[in-house]
Amino acid sequence: MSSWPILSLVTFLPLVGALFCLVVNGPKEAVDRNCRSAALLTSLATFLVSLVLWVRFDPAKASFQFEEKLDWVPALSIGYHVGVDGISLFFVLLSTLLTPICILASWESVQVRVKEYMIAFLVLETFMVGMFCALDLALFYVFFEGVLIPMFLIIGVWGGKRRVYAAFKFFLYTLLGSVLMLLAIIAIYWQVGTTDLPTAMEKLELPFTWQCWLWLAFFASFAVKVPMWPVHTWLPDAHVEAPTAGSVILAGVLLKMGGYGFLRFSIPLLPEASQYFAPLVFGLSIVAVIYTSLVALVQEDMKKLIAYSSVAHMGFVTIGAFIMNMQSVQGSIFQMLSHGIVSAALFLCVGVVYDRMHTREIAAYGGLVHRMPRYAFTFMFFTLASVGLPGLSGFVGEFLVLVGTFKANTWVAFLATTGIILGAAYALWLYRKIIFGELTKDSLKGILDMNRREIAVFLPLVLITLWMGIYPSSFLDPMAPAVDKLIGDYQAALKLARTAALAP
Amino acid sequence: MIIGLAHYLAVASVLFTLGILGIFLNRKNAIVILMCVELMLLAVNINLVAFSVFQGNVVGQVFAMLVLTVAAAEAAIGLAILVVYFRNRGTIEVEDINAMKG
Amino acid sequence: MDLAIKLIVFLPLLAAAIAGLFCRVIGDRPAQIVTCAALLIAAALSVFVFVRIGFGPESGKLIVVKLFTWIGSGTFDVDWALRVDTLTAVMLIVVTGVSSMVHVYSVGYMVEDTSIARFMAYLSLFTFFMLMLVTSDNLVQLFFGWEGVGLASYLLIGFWYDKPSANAAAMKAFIVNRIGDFGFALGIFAVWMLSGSVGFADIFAKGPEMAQMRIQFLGMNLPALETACLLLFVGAMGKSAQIGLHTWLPDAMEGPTPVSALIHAATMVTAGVFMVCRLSPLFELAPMALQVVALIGAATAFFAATVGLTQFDIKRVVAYSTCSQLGYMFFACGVGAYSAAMFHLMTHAFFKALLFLGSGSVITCLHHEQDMRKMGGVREKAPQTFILMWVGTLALSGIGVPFILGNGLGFAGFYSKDAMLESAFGVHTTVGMIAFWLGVIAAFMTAFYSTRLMFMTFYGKYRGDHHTWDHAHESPAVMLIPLYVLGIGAALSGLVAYDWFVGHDWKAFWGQSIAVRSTEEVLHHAHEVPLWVKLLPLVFAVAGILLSYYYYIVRTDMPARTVKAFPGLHALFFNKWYFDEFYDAVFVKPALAVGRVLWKKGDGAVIDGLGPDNIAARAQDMAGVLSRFQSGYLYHYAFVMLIGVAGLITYFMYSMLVGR
Amino acid sequence: MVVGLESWTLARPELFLAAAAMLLLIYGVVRGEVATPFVSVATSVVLLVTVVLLFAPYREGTAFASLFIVDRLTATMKAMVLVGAAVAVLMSRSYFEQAKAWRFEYPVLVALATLGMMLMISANDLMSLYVGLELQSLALYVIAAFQRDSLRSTEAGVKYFVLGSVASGMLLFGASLIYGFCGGTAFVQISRALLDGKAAEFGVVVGLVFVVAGLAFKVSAVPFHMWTPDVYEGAPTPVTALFAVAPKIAAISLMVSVLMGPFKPLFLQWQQIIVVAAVLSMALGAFAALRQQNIKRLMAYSSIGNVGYVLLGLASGSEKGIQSIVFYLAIYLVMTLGVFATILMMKRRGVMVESVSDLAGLAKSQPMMAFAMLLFMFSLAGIPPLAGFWGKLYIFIAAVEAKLYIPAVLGVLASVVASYYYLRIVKVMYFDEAADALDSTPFGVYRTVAFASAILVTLFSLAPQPLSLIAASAAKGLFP
Amino acid sequence: MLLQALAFYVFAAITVASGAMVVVSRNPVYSVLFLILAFFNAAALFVLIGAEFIAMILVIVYVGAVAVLFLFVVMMLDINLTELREGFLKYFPVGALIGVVLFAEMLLGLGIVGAGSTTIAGLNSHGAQVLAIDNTRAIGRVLYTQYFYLFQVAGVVLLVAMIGAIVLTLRTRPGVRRQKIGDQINRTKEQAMTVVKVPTRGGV
Repeated sequence: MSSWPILSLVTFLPLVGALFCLVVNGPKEAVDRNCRSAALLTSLATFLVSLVLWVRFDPAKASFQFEEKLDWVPALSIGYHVGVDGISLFFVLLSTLLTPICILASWESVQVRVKEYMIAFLVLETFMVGMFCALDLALFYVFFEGVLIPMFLIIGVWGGKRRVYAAFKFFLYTLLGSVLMLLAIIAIYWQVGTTDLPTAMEKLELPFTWQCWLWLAFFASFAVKVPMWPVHTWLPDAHVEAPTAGSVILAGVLLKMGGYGFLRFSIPLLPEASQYFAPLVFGLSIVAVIYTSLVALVQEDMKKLIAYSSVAHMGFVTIGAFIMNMQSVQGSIFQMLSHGIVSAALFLCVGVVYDRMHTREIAAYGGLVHRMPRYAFTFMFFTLASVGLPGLSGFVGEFLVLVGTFKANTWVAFLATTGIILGAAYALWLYRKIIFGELTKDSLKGILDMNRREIAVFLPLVLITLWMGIYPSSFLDPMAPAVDKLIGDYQAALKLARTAALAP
Repeated sequence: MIIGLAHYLAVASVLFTLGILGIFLNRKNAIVILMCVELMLLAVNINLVAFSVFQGNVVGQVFAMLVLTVAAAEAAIGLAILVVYFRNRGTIEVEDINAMKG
Repeated sequence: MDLAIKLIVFLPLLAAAIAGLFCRVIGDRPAQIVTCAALLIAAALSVFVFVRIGFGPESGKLIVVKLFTWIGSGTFDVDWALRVDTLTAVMLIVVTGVSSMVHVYSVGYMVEDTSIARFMAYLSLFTFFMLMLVTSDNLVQLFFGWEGVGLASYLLIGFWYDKPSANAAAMKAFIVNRIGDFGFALGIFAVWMLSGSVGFADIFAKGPEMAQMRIQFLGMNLPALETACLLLFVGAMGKSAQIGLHTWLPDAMEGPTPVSALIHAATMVTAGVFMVCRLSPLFELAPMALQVVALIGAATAFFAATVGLTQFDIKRVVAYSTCSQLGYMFFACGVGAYSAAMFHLMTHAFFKALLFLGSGSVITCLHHEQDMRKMGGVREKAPQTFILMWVGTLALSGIGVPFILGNGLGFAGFYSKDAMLESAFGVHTTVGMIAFWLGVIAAFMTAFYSTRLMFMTFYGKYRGDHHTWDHAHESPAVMLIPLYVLGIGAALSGLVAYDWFVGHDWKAFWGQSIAVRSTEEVLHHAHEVPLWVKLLPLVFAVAGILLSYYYYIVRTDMPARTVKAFPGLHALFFNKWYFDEFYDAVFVKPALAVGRVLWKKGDGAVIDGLGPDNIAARAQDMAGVLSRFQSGYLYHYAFVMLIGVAGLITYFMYSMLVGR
Repeated sequence: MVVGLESWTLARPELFLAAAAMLLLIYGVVRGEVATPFVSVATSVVLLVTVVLLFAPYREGTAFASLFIVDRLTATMKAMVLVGAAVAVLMSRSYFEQAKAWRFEYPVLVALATLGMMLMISANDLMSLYVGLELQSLALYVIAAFQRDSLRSTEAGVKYFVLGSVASGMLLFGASLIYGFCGGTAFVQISRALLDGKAAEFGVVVGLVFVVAGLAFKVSAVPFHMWTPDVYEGAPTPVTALFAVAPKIAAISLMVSVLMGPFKPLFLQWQQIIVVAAVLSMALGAFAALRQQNIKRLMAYSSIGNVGYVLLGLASGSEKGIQSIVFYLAIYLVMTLGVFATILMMKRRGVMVESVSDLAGLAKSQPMMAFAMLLFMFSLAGIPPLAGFWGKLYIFIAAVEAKLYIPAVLGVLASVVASYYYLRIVKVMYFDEAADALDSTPFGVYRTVAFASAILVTLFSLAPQPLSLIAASAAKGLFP
Repeated sequence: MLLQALAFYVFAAITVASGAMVVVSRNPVYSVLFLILAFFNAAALFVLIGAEFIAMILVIVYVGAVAVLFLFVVMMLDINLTELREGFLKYFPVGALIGVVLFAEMLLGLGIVGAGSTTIAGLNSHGAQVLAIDNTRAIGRVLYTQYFYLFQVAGVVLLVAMIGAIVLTLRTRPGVRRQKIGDQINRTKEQAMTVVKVPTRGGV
C-alpha cells in the first residue's frame, strides 16, 4: 500500500529529536529552550505522520497494514516486522498524541535536567509506538521492556519524595512479570522456529498443558502491566511519585500495553488456555473493580485516587478482552483508548494544581472553583468522562464491555456494573473536595486559573473525549474487521481443539 | 601379598585428603597451607607415577615432572607473596588475613 | 417537521453552549436572553409538533429523524435518532413548556446571584438532555438522556457550591441515581441479549417472543421479559425517587428553587414514568413486573405522603408530595393505565412546577427563608403568589366538582388523580385494590399537608424576624408571569385534555405510542367503576383540607398534641422512616471502612507486605546471609570448595548406586 | 619426532607474543623504570597485533604432537582475551602511577599471563592444559599482589594464590585420575576411551568432578567462587578489570573445549554439575551483590552471576549453546571494560574512590560518562534493547531448547533480582544529589574506552546479527 | 615379594604419618621437616615401583630447593609458637567428617577397595610394566620431541615465577649503599678529584 516505511518513520522519528537534544549545547537556558522546542516539534511531527497512518488506513481490511519486514537477527530468526491492524492503529495514535501533550504539560513544571527529560520522553515514545507496531515477538519484547528504562528515569529523577521506592517497585515488578513472558516467547520460538507473529499464529500448535504454562507466563507480564489485582500495588506508588507527564504516559499508554498484549498475544496464540483461564481473569478483574474502587474511596492523595481508579477501569478491559465477543472486545479496546485520554487528562488536571501548590493532598485543596473556573470545568468534564457519562468517551467502552459480558456471564456483568456506582462515588467525592466548597485556605487565595499553554494541553483532549463519546464509529469501524478476525480465529481454534479432543 | 596399583592410589588418596584437610584446619601459619598444597601435589604425583608404571607408558611420569616444575614455581611465587604480605601486615597468621570480606 | 424536531432538541443545547462557554465574553444578560429565547422557540415549536402529531396530518403517527450512527459494534447497533410520537409530543410540551417558564422565572429569581449565565446554561443543558431522553429512539439514547439529566440535576443541585450541604446533596442525587441506572443498564443488556436490538421498534416487535423466553440471571433461571422489565424499572425507581431510592429527592431541594420546579417536580423525576410508558408494550407482557411496579408505586405514594405530613421545610413538603404523586403514576402504570399515568404526569408537571415556583416566590419574598415555622401571613406581602399557590394546592389535592360538564369540573389534578384511582380499582385485582386504597389514603394526606403548607405559610401571623418581614415583597413580573402561565395550566389542563388522554378520543390521540391493549381494557373498566369509587378520593381530599384547617387555623395547639399522642409514629414520619440512617449504617459507612481496611491492610500489609516488600526484604536478608558466609577467611573459602567437590562426588556416588 | 614448521606456523601468534614479551622484558631491565610507559603501550600494541596474527591468515589444525589446537572457537576466544588484556593494560597507567607501583614488569606479566591464557585455550591435552593454566595463574597471582605496599592488594594475592593452588591441586588430581582411567592425557585419547566404554567408570566421573572443580574455580562459578569478591576488591583496579575479562573468558573457553571435547561422552554427568553451578552462580551473583557498597566487589558478584548465565549456555551442550556463550562473552567483555573504565575514573580530589555511593551526582557532573554507565548497567541487567539482553536471550533460547526449563526460569528470576543492584547504580548516578562531585576526567584512555564500549554496546543492541554470525562461525569449531 | 610389600608399607606409613604431622605440627619448622620426610619416603615409593628418575627429581627439586626455600622463609618470617587455637578443635570434627567421607568415596568409587573398577583391576592384573629401556631414557626420548612444547612452556612458567618473585620482593632500600661497578669503572679523573688552587699563605 505504501512504498515508504511510514511505520518506521512514526517509530523512529522521535529519536531524531532525542539526538538533537543530545548534541545541543550551550548555556543552560538556551539548551532548555531548544530542547523543549525540539521535543515538542518532533513529537508533533510524529503525531502528524501518524495521522497520515490513520488517513491511509484501509478500514475494511482485517489484516495487518503498512507492513515492513526486514531481517534483523537472522541467526535467531528474529525479524524487524512491523504493521498495524485495527486493534493497534489507535494505540499508536494514542501514544503519538499523548507525547506532545506531555511535553507541553512539562513545559514549566520541569526545570531541572530538561535535556535529559526530553530525551527520555522521546525515547519513550519510540518504544511505545514500536511496541504497538511490532509484529515479531522478540521485537515486541524489546520495545515492551525498553519502555522501562526511560520510565524508570522519569520517575526516579523527576519524581516526588518516595520516587526511589516507586521507581524500583515499578521497574522490578514489571520486569519480573516480563521475564517470564520472555521465556514463553522463547518457547514459542522453539516451537515454530521463528519469532514472527503472523507465522506463529498460523503454525503454533501446542498441547494443552503447554499452552497453560505459556499463557501463565504471558499473563504474569501483562497482568502486572494492566495492572490486575493483586499485582497492582506498584501502580499507585508509581503514579503518585512520577512527575505529571510521567503519570500521564503511565496511565495513558503504559497500562494499555498489558491489555493490548492479551489481545495480540495471549488470545490468538493460546486460545484454549485463554478460554480455560478466562474465569480466573474474570475473578481477578471483578475483585479489581470492586476492591480498588473501595480503596479509592478513602484515598487522601489525588493521584493515588486516580491511580486506583485506573486499576478499576482496567478491570473492565480485562473482562472485555476475555469475554471474546464482538462487543466486549471492541469495548475493551475502546475503554483502553478512552481511559488513555481521560485518565491522562485527569493526571494533567492534578498536575495543574500540583504545579501551583506542590502538594497532592486532597485536604490541602477546596473551593478552587472560585479562583479557577476554567480548571473547574475541565476537571468536571474529565471526571464525568471517567465515571462513564454517556456522550463522553468513557461510556462507550464500559457499556460495550458490559453488553458483551452480560451476554456471556451475568454474574460478571452484574458485579462489574457495581463498579460504575462506586466509580461515581469516589470521582465525585474527589471533585467535591478539591473544587467545591468555600475557598478558606489562605494558600489557595492567590492561585491562578489555567493559562493558555494549559488550555492548549487540555483542549485537544476535551475534543477527543467528546468525539469518542458522540461519534465512536470513527474508532469502532476501523477496528471491527480486525476484531472480527480475532474472534473468528479464536472460535475456530477452539472448535478445532474440541473436535480433536472428541476424536479417538 | 602383591602390592598393586590400588595401594599406591590409596596412599595418594590419604595424602590428598590430608592436604585438603590441612588447608582448612590450619588456622596458624599461612606457609603451612603452602605445604599442604605441596602434599596434594605429591599425592597427584604418586597417582601419576603409579598409573604410568602400571599402564606401561611414560606419559604420567612426564606429567609428574611438569607438576614438579610448576610446583616449584608455585612455591616460589607463593612464598614471595607471603613475604610481601608479611611486610605489610606483620603477620601471616591465617586468621588475620581477612581485611576484605562480605 | 424534521427540522422542527431537531430545533426543539438542539436549540437548548446551542443556547447552553453559548451561555456556558462564552459567559465571560457575553455577560449575564445576553446569556439569559439567548437561553430564554431558545426555550421559548422550542416551546412554540413543541406546540406545533404536538398539534401536528396529536390532531394534525401526522396524528397518531411515528416520526423518526435519524441523525447518525452512535455505537456500532457487531450486532450491537445504536443510532442517534429523534423519535416523535404522541407520547413524545406530550413530553415535549411538558418539558419545553415548564422549562421555558422556569427559564423566564429564573431571570427574576436568580437576579442576585453571581453566576447567572452558568445557571441558565445548566438549565438549558438540562432541557437538552431531557429532550434527548423523551425523543430517544432506542434504549441507549434514552440512557444517554437519562444520565444526562442526572448530570444536569447534579450540577444544579450543587449549584451553590459553597454550601457543603448542597454538594453533598448533589453527590447523593448522582450516586443514588447511579444505583438506579445500574439496574437500568442491566435491563438494557438483558433486552439486547434477548431481542438482539435496543431500538424501540425492534424490541416491541420482538416483545411476544421475549415473553416466552427464559434467562439465566445470576445463577437463577428466570422468565426473561419479567426480569428485564424489573431491571429497567429499577432505573425508573432511581430517577423517579420511588421508595428505597427516593432519598436523594428531598435533599435535592438544596438546589435553587427553579431547579426544583423544573427537574425535581415537572420533568426529570417523571422520566421513570415516561420510560415505563414508553416501554409499555414490553411491560404489558410482563404481568409480574407490572404488579411490582404497582406495589412500589402505591407504597411510595403512601410513604411519601406520611413523611410530607411532618416536614417543616416548605420545599421538602412539596418534594415529598412529588414523590408521592410519582407513586400514583407508577401504580397507574402498574395496573396498565398508561394513559392515565401520562395524564397525571402532564397535569402534575403544571401544578407541581407552579407550587415550587410559588414556594420560590415565597422564599425570595422572605429572604431565602424556607422553614415554614418562621413564616406566616405572607399573603399580605405576596397576594398574587398566594392566589396562585392556592390554585396549585387545589390542583394537587384533586379538588373539583364532579358530574358537571360531563367529566366534572375541577383543577387539573382532579381529573388525572381520579382517572388513576379508578383504573386501579377497575382492574379488580388484589394489587389494584391495594393501590387504590393506599392511593385514597394518600389523597387524604396530600390534601392535608398541602393545605397545611398554605395555612402555615400564608395565614396567621408572621413568626420570623422583623427585618426580613419589613423587606418582604411580592415577586417581580418576570417571576409572576410564568406563575400565571403555569397556574392556567394547573387549572385548566385537566379539563382540556381529559378526552385526549383518557376520554373517548384517547385511541386517536395516542395512536400506537403506548400499549393499546391493556390501556383499552383498563380504561374500559375504569369508566365503569361504582359511584362511590369515583367520589371517594374527592371526599377524602376535602376531609383532609378540613382537618388541616382545623389543625392550623382553628386549633393551632392540635399539631403539638397529636405529636405527643403518637410520638413513635411522628418520629418515624419526621425522620423519613430512617431511610438515610439505615443506608448510612449499612452501605456508606461499611464501604468506607472496608475501603480503608483494603487499602491499609489489603494493599499495604497483605499484598505489599507479603509480595514486593517482603520479597525485597527477604532478598536483603539473603544478601546478609551470603555476605556472612563470605567471611574473608581462607579456610572457610577452602571449606566451601571442599564441600562443593565432596557434595558433587557424593551426589554422583548416590545416583550411580541408585542407578544400579 | 621433530617439531615441524607447520606447528610453528599454527602457533605464530603465541610465539610472537612470547617473543615480544621477552624482548620487552629485556628492554625494561636494561632501561629501568623509565621504560615503563613505553613497555606498557608496546604491550598493548603487541597484544592487539597478536589479534591480527590470529586471523591474518587464519589457519587451523593441531600442532606440537597434538598438544595444541587451533580452530575457529579458540581463535575467537583468544581474540577476546587479547582485546580484554590490551585494554586492561592501557587503562592501568594512571592508577599505578598514583599508587607508585608503575613498573615495567606489570605489562610484561600481563603479556605472559595472556600467553598462558592463549595456551590454555588452545590446549588439546591435559598436560598442555595444565601448563597453560599455571602460566596464566602464576602471572595473575603476582599481578594481583602487584601493588605490594598495599595490604589489600597483597591480601588479594595471598587469597588468590592459596585458593588457586588448591584448585589446581584438585584439577591435577582429577587429571591424574582421568589419565589413569583413560590411559592417556590427550583429548582424543580420553574421548576415545570414554566412547569405548570407560564412561561408566566411577573413577572417571570423580576425575571429571575434580577437573570441573578446578576449572570452575577459574571461572569463579559457585561454589568455587569464594575468592572472587575479595580478590576483585583487593587487587589494583586495572588488575580487577583484567581479571573480570581475560582469564574468565579464557577459563570458560577452556571449560567449553574440555567438556564439549573429550568429555562429550560424559555429557549427562557434567551437565548436572554445570546446571547446579549455573543456577547457584546466577542466584548468588544476584543476591549477594544486593548489599555491596564497594563497586569492585559488586562487579565481582556481577561477574559470578554472568558466569552463571554462560554456564547455562554450556549446560545446554548444543551448538546453539556454544554460540550463545561466544555471543554472551563478547558482550560481557565490552560491557565490563566500559564499566571498569568508569570505575577507574572515579576520583575525588585526586584520590581514587570505589564506593557505589561515590558515583552520586555523576549524571550532573559528567553526563556523558554517566550515560555510558547507564547503558552498561541496563545492559548488564539484560534490559532490552541493550546488548546484554541479546546475550541473555541467546542463552535462554539455548537453555529452553535443551529442555532446561527450571534452570531457565530460575535464571530469569535471578536476572530480575540482579537488576536491582544495577539499577541502584543508575539510581545513585541519576537520582542522588552529590555532596561532593567526582573530579572531572580529562579526555584520555578511560573516556575513550568508556565511549567506545558504549558505542559498541549500542551497535550490538541495534544490530546483533554480525556478532551472532561470529558466534555461529566460532561454534563451528566444535561442531564441524 | 614380601620384602617389597614390607618396604611399601613402611614407606607408605611414614609418608602418611609425616603428611599428617605437617598438618598438625605446632611449629612450622617441624612442618617443613616433616614435609621433607614425606618427600623422601614418597621418593622411596617411586623407587620401589620403578620410577627412579622421578624419585631423584623429587628429592633434588623438592628437598633440595623447594623445602629449603620453605625453611628459609619460615625462618625469615617470625615464628611464634602458640597453642593450636580452638578453631582447630572446633572445626576438626566437621572437617574430619567431610575428609573421611571424601576419602571413603574415593576409595570405594575408584575401586581401590572392593572390586569396583574394571580399569584398576585390569591394570593390576598386568602388574607393574617394565619398559624395554630404562626409565630415565624413556622420559628423555619423549620430553624433547613429543613433549617439547610442554618443556618450553614449563620454561616460561619458571620465567614468570622468577619475574614474579623478584618484582614482589626486591626492594631498593634508600640509604643502603651498594657497590656500583659500572660507576666505578666509568669514573673519570675529573669526577674523582678536584684540583684546588690553594693561594699561598692563605691557609686552606
